[in-house]
Amino acid sequence: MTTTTIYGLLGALLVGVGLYGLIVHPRPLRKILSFNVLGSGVFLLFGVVARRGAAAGFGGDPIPQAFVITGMVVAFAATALAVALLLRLAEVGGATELDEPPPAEDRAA
Amino acid sequence: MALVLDAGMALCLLALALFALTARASYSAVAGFVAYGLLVALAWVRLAAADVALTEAAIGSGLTGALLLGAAARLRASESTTVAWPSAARRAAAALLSTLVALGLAAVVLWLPQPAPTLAHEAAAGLPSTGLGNPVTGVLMAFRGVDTFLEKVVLVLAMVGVWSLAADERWGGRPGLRHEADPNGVLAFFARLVIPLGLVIGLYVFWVGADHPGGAFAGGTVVASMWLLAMMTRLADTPPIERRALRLALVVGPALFLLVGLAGLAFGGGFLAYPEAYAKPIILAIEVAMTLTVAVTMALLLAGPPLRSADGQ
Amino acid sequence: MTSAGGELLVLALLLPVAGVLLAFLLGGRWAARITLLALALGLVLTGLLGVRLFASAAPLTYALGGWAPPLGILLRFDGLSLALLATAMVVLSAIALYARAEFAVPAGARETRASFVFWTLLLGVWAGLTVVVLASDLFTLYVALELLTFAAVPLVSLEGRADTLRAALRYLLYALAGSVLYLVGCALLFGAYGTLDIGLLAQRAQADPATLLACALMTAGLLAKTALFPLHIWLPPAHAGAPAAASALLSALVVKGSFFIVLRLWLEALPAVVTPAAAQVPAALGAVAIFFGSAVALRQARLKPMIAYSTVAQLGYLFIMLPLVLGATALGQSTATALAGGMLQLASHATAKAAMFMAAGLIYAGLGHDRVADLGGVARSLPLTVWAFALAGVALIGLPPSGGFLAKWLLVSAALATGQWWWVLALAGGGLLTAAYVARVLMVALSSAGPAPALRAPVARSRQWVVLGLALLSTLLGLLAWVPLAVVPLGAAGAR
Amino acid sequence: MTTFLLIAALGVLAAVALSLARVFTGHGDAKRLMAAQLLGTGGVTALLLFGTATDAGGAVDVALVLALLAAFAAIAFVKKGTAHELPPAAEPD
Amino acid sequence: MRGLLDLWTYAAVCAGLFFFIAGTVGILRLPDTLTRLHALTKADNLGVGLVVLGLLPQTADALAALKLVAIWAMVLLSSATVSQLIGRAARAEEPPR
Repeated sequence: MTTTTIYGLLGALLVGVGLYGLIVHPRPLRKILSFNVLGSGVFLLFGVVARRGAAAGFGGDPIPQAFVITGMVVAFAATALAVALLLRLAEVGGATELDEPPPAEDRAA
Repeated sequence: MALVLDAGMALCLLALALFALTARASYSAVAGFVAYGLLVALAWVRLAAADVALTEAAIGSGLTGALLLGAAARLRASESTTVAWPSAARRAAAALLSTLVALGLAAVVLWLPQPAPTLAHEAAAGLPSTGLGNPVTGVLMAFRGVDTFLEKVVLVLAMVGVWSLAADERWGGRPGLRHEADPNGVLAFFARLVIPLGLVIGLYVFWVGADHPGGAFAGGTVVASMWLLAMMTRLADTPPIERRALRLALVVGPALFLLVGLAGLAFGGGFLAYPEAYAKPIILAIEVAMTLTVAVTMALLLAGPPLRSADGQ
Repeated sequence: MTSAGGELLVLALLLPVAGVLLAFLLGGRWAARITLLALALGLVLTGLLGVRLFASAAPLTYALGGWAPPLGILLRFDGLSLALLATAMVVLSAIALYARAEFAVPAGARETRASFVFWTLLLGVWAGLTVVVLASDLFTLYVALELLTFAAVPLVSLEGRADTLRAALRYLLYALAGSVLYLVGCALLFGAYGTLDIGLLAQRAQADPATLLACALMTAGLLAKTALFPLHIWLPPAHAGAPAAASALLSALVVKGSFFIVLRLWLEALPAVVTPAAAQVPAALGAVAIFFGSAVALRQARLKPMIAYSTVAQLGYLFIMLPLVLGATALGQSTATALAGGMLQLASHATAKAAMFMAAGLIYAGLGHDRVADLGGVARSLPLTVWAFALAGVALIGLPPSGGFLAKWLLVSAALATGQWWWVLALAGGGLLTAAYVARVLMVALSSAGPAPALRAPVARSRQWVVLGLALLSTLLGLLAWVPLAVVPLGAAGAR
Repeated sequence: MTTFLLIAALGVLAAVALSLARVFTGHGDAKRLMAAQLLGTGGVTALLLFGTATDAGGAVDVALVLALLAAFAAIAFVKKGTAHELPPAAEPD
Repeated sequence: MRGLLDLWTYAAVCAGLFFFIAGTVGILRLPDTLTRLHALTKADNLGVGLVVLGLLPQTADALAALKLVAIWAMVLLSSATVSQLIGRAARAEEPPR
């Protein structure tokens, strides 16, 4: 058992938890939340990969660490866009649940 | 003993993630997620990735937390008490799939090759020619600079996307609702003390990023949160999105990156190749522009689409 | 690492990005002007790239910043890149000409929401696709995927109605899940091989559990973004609810970006890992998509949802290319036929589908609705538009001399040559169903019973000609048979 | 020294986790605010302790940013992203 | 000298830890929000403060020491503000008995 093992297992489990929430939770806000949990699990896996590659006097391989920083910024932008969409939907249409069949057939009437 | 700490933190993180997933009220779930983000930042320190820890502390627990808290509060009223969960069969299928993925990942991570492949030696060899001391900054600004450049373009598109959700007649106006706050109240007092301190910290984080953990992302995000604090306490208002200076601030980071790259192409060194003698000043100049762009973009992504006309009504 | 002419790759990358930044900065009427100017330059640049590629008969490469992989990133331009980039440039240009009137800033206004958003995001889609064709690093390709996602999602909800907002949100969540799954795969591959460069991975990758899991997760993520059955449910409402020009962009090009990354991953990064047998899975899903999508398209009451379901079906054809290429490699045959067939199908569908969505948009603009049952006699009101629709339909069905015909011909030959006759059934059966839903529309539109419907608003002739031109191109694509066969093998899979 | 600091970090985290469990099961804004505040300070303290113990580079900088952003998150809790300040009653002076 | 400084660290960190634990016990055992708030602020102000004081001798240079003090200042400031707000929220939620 080492630090990387523990966080590697944690990352894998968080991916599972996040994926389940993203698929199953009926509320969009909670799906967004699950996406963030899923994302942080993936980032931790990158962190474990980086940590295992510690060499040349660096505490970790800097390339995967840079991947994570890029990914975090993108994940924040994605969260912001999703939240903005959700709030606008709540403002315009009331119901925010996504799983009812889309009424695409009749809207042009 | 360190391992006990790691295991304890991992358990707390898992518990918080499950709480964020299962809590009945969205607002509580988000509160759990803020706590989660804070602990993840600690985990990054344990993984010897201080640059990532700084970014996570600033983005993960700070900005994402504030964003989701705001959303949860606004949706609280419209959130129906009961929601239709998928059928038990679908839930079971999803659970099976998620479990398989998690177990597969866990197994694979445990059996990754030993010794682990790494680019740390290559990065260490390339770092001197960039004049930088922090390898992560070297990767972000030099070795894989194009990723960073394109990711800034992603932020520009995200900004367009958030603004696209405005009502037509509000286009060009100020993002977000006007905050109410007593200029003499305790919050404003707090903000007046903290904002200057925070700005200094943000600039410090950016500045040390050349040689120590830090950099444009974390520094810019800290500055963004201070600007947001000023907005929330009504010491500042969001600028109208039609303002040219604002648009310039939102693109100056990638634009400078592009211009420097083109100059390199024109003068023989090649795209994004910095002449060794000037590498550090050039990279720092790009990083200054980048910090500004990150700060303004992050804050305005959180502020949302324009809801008021340019004169603030 | 940098080849002669590599600078062109940098210019091709920077052009759309500079367009995004400038259009965002200046906004207003400048957004459209910048887009059109950049597209003109881009067409020239694509031509130059093609000429250089033919002249060198080997991929063009450029090591960014002088840093070679694994530390740095290599831009690489081969025959597959040219096929997608050329298609994208033509379709983007046609869409821009079509959309010029619809997304103009009206007199008296300085800037409008729809205009600003549409033009910057069109440039964003272009930027994303350019990175997709140029990048030879899996993480750079991840950034390219995000460029496409962030450009595409707001286009869906451009009109701001509740149903389009819901479609956009669902699309975003699917796309994000897809990106994250792709990213997990990147983490595993980097952990196993210490690089994400496609060329180096091709040398190092072995069929061990980590690589297989990575490949499975990445493929699943990309399939969600490409809307392959059964991960397609986000596509019809999203593509049907957007304005016609945006629908064309989404259906013709955006989904092709993630498909292209599947090709890079399967055929170039991990050829030692994936087998022809594994490729039967996505191809089988593709075959189901062909029948399912076409059958549902046949039952749609409205034109745009019908075209959107047709996209679900047509995307299925693309995946049949995977087992054919891998099968040819396994048998030691040339992969050129299958590759050319697949890429031609991609180009053919892109042009035909863009033309069809834009034709539907003109019909909607003229009649104020797009209910198939009420289209009676519209051919007399909008003859050019209905012609364009019919020609695009010919290409989708795969009748000669269309690109669709040649594409299916090549795919059928490849299927027979590799002994995978069962894919011929899917290819042929899909054509029949496509013919059914195209004919259903045309029969109503061409009917001579009753008076020709009055137009609610005049439809500009220039816009109709643009659509007709694009439809004509897709119909005549089959006459250019030598182009895909010559272009695609240049530096493509196997030639590394 | 190292072990001692690590135990101390563990102690702080355990204490915070215990009170978090209590706070999260309750209702009301006051409790959530307490949770946010407690976690912020506890997290920062634990980070300082184990950062010093393991000599992790940059740990103090992370703690600095965390302390700043924890304050920011606490204000976000109060404002809840809405335009209104909590409680709705006017500020006492 | 070193030994004395280490002794100071042990003592101060232990004291800080004591206040954290006391704060937790307070939050777990005390009856209402305002009294729990009392316990919480002890953890904030004294707990963090003592740990910071204890760690000061272990820092490498003056800048690091300055940062430690800045952290404490920040925690004090936000704790003072937030406990004000908590108090007000509590008053709105549970009227004084």
